[in-house]
Amino acid sequence: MKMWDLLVCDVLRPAQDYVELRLQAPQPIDLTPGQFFMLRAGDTPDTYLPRAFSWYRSEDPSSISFLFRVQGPGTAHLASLKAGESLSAMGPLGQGFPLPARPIRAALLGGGVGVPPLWGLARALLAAGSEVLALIGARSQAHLVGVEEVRALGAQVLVATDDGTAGHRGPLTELLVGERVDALYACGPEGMLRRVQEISLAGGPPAHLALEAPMACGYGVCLGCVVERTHPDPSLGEYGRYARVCREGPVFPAGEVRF
Amino acid sequence: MKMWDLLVCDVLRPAQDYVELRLQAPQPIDLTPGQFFMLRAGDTPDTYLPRAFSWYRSEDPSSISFLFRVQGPGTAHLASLKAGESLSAMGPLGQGFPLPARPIRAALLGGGVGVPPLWGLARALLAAGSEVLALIGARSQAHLVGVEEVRALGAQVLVATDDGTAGHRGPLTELLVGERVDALYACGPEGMLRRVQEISLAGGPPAHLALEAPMACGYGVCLGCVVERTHPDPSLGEYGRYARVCREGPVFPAGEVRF
Amino acid sequence: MDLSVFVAGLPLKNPVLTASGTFGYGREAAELYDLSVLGGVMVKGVSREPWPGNAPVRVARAPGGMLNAIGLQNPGLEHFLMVDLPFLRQYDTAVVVNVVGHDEEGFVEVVRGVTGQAGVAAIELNISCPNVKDGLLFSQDPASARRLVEAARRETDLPLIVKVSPNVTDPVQLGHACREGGADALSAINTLLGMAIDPVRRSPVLGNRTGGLSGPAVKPVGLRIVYDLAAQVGLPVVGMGGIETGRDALEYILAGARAVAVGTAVFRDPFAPPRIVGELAAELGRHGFESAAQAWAAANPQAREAVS
Amino acid sequence: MDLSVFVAGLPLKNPVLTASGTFGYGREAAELYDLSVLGGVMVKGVSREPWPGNAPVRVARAPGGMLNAIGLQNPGLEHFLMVDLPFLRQYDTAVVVNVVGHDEEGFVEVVRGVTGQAGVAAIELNISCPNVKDGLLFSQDPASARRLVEAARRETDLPLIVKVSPNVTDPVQLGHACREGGADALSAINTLLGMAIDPVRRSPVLGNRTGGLSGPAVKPVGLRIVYDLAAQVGLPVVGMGGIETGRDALEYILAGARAVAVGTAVFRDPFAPPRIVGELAAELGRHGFESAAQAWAAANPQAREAVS
Ligand SMILES: Cc1cc2nc3c(=O)[nH]c(=O)nc-3n(C[C@H](O)[C@H](O)[C@H](O)COP(=O)(O)OP(=O)(O)OC[C@H]3O[C@@H](n4cnc5c(N)ncnc54)[C@H](O)[C@@H]3O)c2cc1C
Ligand SMILES: Cc1cc2nc3c(=O)[nH]c(=O)nc-3n(C[C@H](O)[C@H](O)[C@H](O)COP(=O)(O)OP(=O)(O)OC[C@H]3O[C@@H](n4cnc5c(N)ncnc54)[C@H](O)[C@@H]3O)c2cc1C
Ligand SMILES: Cc1cc2nc3c(=O)[nH]c(=O)nc-3n(C[C@H](O)[C@H](O)[C@H](O)COP(=O)(O)O)c2cc1C
Ligand SMILES: Cc1cc2nc3c(=O)[nH]c(=O)nc-3n(C[C@H](O)[C@H](O)[C@H](O)COP(=O)(O)O)c2cc1C
Ligand code: FES
Ligand code: FES
Repeated sequence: MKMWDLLVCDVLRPAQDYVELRLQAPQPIDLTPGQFFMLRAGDTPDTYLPRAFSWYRSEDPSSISFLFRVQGPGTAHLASLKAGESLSAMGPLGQGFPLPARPIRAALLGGGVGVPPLWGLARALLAAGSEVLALIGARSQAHLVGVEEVRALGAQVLVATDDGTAGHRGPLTELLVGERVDALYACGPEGMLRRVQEISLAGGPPAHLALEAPMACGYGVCLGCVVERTHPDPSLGEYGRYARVCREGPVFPAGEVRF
Repeated sequence: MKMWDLLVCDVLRPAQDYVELRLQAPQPIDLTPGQFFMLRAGDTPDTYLPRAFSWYRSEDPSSISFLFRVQGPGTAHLASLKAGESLSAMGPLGQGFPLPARPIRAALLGGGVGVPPLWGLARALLAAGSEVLALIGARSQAHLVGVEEVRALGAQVLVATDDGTAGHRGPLTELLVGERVDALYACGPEGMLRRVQEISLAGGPPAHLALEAPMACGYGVCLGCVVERTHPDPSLGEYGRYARVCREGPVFPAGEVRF
Repeated sequence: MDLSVFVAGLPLKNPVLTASGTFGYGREAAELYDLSVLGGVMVKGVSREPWPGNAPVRVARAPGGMLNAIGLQNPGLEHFLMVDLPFLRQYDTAVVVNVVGHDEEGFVEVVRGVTGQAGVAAIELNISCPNVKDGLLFSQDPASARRLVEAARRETDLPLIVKVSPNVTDPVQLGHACREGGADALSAINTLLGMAIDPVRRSPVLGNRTGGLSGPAVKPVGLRIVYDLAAQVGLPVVGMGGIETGRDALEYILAGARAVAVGTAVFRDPFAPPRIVGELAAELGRHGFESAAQAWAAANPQAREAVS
Repeated sequence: MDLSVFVAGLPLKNPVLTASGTFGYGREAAELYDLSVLGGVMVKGVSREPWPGNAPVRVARAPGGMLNAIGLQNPGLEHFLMVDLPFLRQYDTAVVVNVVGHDEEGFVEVVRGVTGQAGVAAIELNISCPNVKDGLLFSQDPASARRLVEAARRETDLPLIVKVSPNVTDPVQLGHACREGGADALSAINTLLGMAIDPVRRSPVLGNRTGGLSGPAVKPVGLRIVYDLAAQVGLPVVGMGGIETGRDALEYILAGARAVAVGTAVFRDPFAPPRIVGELAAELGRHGFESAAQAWAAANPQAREAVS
């Protein structure tokens, strides 16, 4: 974890309401898939707290990008940045996805704003010889992000949309039916994560979930971002009930958290 | 009084710490010298309230400029504006300088950030056939503003600085010694206004003072900007003790206010 | 979108009023737009005799808002009835007279004086001004608040709104006292007691040393107090504190406010009240409501039941 | 610039501390800079047993700040003494232990437990947390605050700082009670009780419904309370609430604070505390002071005399 002054190189609009900020760092950043950054997202009263974003793409060690949906004042500010401006960022933060000890066949599920961490994860798995099935979901075709980018890494990509305008119509997890995979990795809306958790705990493959939570600091000092643990460390007593998403997470084994 | 969306045409830096914003209005603005505008000076927590500025120059009816010293977050924001950006302004506000019924010889005194209203006043007086002696003061030569601009209108301009780096060394009012004038008009720091008031009330020429006061609204609704009246309207009772600088002022006859 | 609401029997064409002391008696804003677009106007506090207000400096900047120590400068009851009320009567908007006094008698005489006057829609008793010496007297002791409200109640059939203070340990207890005294509604919040320091002068900025904090900075405090009053006291509430947008207004309605008032925002944007009327209609639609009244009713019924 | 100050006999190398609950036990910030640059660290509240804290959602955005309802999650006294205190002992900075409890016995046992432990410089009794059910119990009644402070006083010779609540009608009265109970110093302010509403869910954002407001938005309230406490109670005060810059710190010192604490600002800028140490030195110089202690002494002596 470190403070960075990142330089905006490019602002892309890959899908409806989505923006990808491509940035340059003064030095290489050591990134694990699933980690995130706190970005300074404006100077107005509404953007006092920084905002959390997973890193998306990084073609070389000192370039990094973030992909986000414009939702409110913070993302609107980030979307208004122009090439040549600078952005204050803190990170990388948290525990990313653990990689398997040997090559496997892995299914990666990303829905909506949960797609970004999949790019880095797919790249790492593929580099280590694993096979990657990436399932990408969105409300409709116009909101789909990351499909070409993840496919270009060499992953097999399937798509689902709520309205059927692209790929399967219905929940992303239905694309798992009939697939044989050794591990699940998921990031996205709560409902989708809960479904992946159920599948995994009901005798399915082991799963890792990248959670979101409202955050204030992003680096572990405020205790604002907690999620309930299913197997708290008994030596910690009641203190162990909650884990910090920003520090012990955002990635947790599916069996470790209740949300 | 009206809300305006002004277009920034030019940002000049006429002296140390001073900025002149030259703007274009969508329609002609009816301006009286001594009137002011409330400018939206940023979106940060520190710039919630708009800031008050006298209008400075207006070469044609739909152009207007403001001249200000960079003091804090509001003026820093205004100084950061770039040609092509827009600025929200409310005005013109308040009572400007009353013009004499027939040509006179007038002395105009402007110190520091009090210089802006002199340009419009000098132009109006000269246009009506009056003679104008403009006395302009500043901390030092590097901080002098408006000298050439007011001289170019046809006024006689004398200068005083605190450190003697230009013109007379000492208070601006000392330049009045030996001058025969029919009226005084002053805008500037409290000490200077107080001295002009003394000179006028001690048998000197009638004077008008353009005051400043901390303001919230600028258009008369908050009652934040008041100054004590010397001759309150007795029919108003205690309510008459204070006048609003933004509405009954900012220009007052020297004998009417106690500050 | 049906924006009409009732506050203690008082019909409002929409739930957006202007807050007392930030709108004078309407004359200045009327130069900008037709006041008839407003749900109502809560006028600057009116006292029996004219009051001069505090010595300057009266306003100061604060992060996300401002401080004021105006001290209730106002021309007094007679001037209000002769000059200000006739002006406001020209408009189709509910005029709420904010009443202030140094003591019970001072309050009561203004209540009596405005009752029965054409064009007065309701009374707001301001027992929560932090900027005059005795401004918080009645707020700090529920029993004396109750006595004051009872005295005012005896003089008027107009809807009686009491503006409670946020500068107390327990605003709900104060609200209960006002209800028991006969209040028809509550309004909240008045400003929070605060201070600004001038490092050059090495002393407080305001002439009065302390002042009242208002603007977006206080919105969370306003929402909390409105929520508690609405859920626990059983009187309609006019909510205010930091409302700048239609979304803020909706948040107050969802916290339990029947109507809202816009204060400090008019200093930044003189057109804020009519703008917020339009924005509120859009926000209500976006969140699936068919009317302002429906939003109020839908807000968090469990929470309301839990405490009622 | 001489930045050293004393708070109730406790020497600090500079007047900038970190506020309780916004800095954990220092471990995370220590990854970024050497904690020895700080005047002190006020640690997250420590209770006798481990506490789980409140159910999420625990934080929400607010204009110019934030709301929190953490509910004092902490690992308890034993863990603090075994794990956290030894970590902090590595640094040359004053460790102030913030103490919480559900009742007098709970407070007292932690006070007893930390007294005499190497590396504990002072104790801060947190009787002002708005986010646990009994958090404001002692603040709302000066007599019980006094009894609690007396009980703590009997157990310790360490400088005893009491953190008073801003959510009361009269913080000065509370301050007097703490002084009478034997407090050596006061700290203020804790967070202001507030709420955020989610229009989509039509209900409060926070799991606890209400939360504590902090950040620049509350600075004027903090300055006012620190000014009143410093002028009227006669104890040194550690000031906090919305401090983001050296100028803010100077304003608190000129309001009467001997030292200051930085809270919410570290969420926006993790380097805020060391940055503020540097900025404060520059601001003191710019305003003609030769030391931090001199600024405190010069602040507004008339006002102080007037009330003392
Ligand atoms: C670890 C992590 C990684 C994330 N990665 C991405 C990403 O790669 N791409 C992306 O588009 N988004 C990502 N998000 C979500 C992103 O942080 C939010 O979209 C952003 O904070 C919205 O800010 P805003 O000002 O635009 O909207 P706001 O209007 O402030 O909030 C929009 C929504 O965000 C949620 N929210 C409210 N308060 C908080 C809070 N304190 N913290 C977090 N959320 C809150 C609410 O549901 C709210 O409706 C991530 C969040 C986390 C915690
Ligand atoms: C009628 C009028 C006309 C003016 N015309 C000019 C002009 O033509 N050129 C020019 O340079 N300046 C002018 N000023 C002053 C100008 O408004 C201030 O310089 C400006 O508000 C400073 O804002 P800031 O955010 O940069 O600084 P801040 O840091 O906010 O304030 C700097 C100083 O301004 C003063 N101040 C504090 N609060 C207020 C307040 N509420 N209202 C006003 N002043 C306050 C204080 O002395 C403070 O130290 C005028 C003021 C008035 C009232
Ligand atoms: C300059 C100013 C003057 C005020 N005067 C009064 C008043 O006379 N009577 C009153 O009840 N409230 C008065 N208030 C309080 C407001 O009506 C309102 O309760 C408070 O400002 C919170 O709302 P806001 O944040 O929208 O301004 C005043 C507020 C301000 C800023
Ligand atoms: C997330 C968070 C947690 C806090 N936890 C504590 C605590 O455990 N004990 C305490 O005395 N104060 C606690 N506080 C209050 C702060 O110490 C401080 O008094 C308050 O936030 C005002 O300062 P600020 O505006 O600089 O944050 C907490 C504040 C925040 C924002
Ligand atoms: S966001 Fe502060 S601890 Fe996780
Ligand atoms: S600034 Fe509001 S009345 Fe003058």
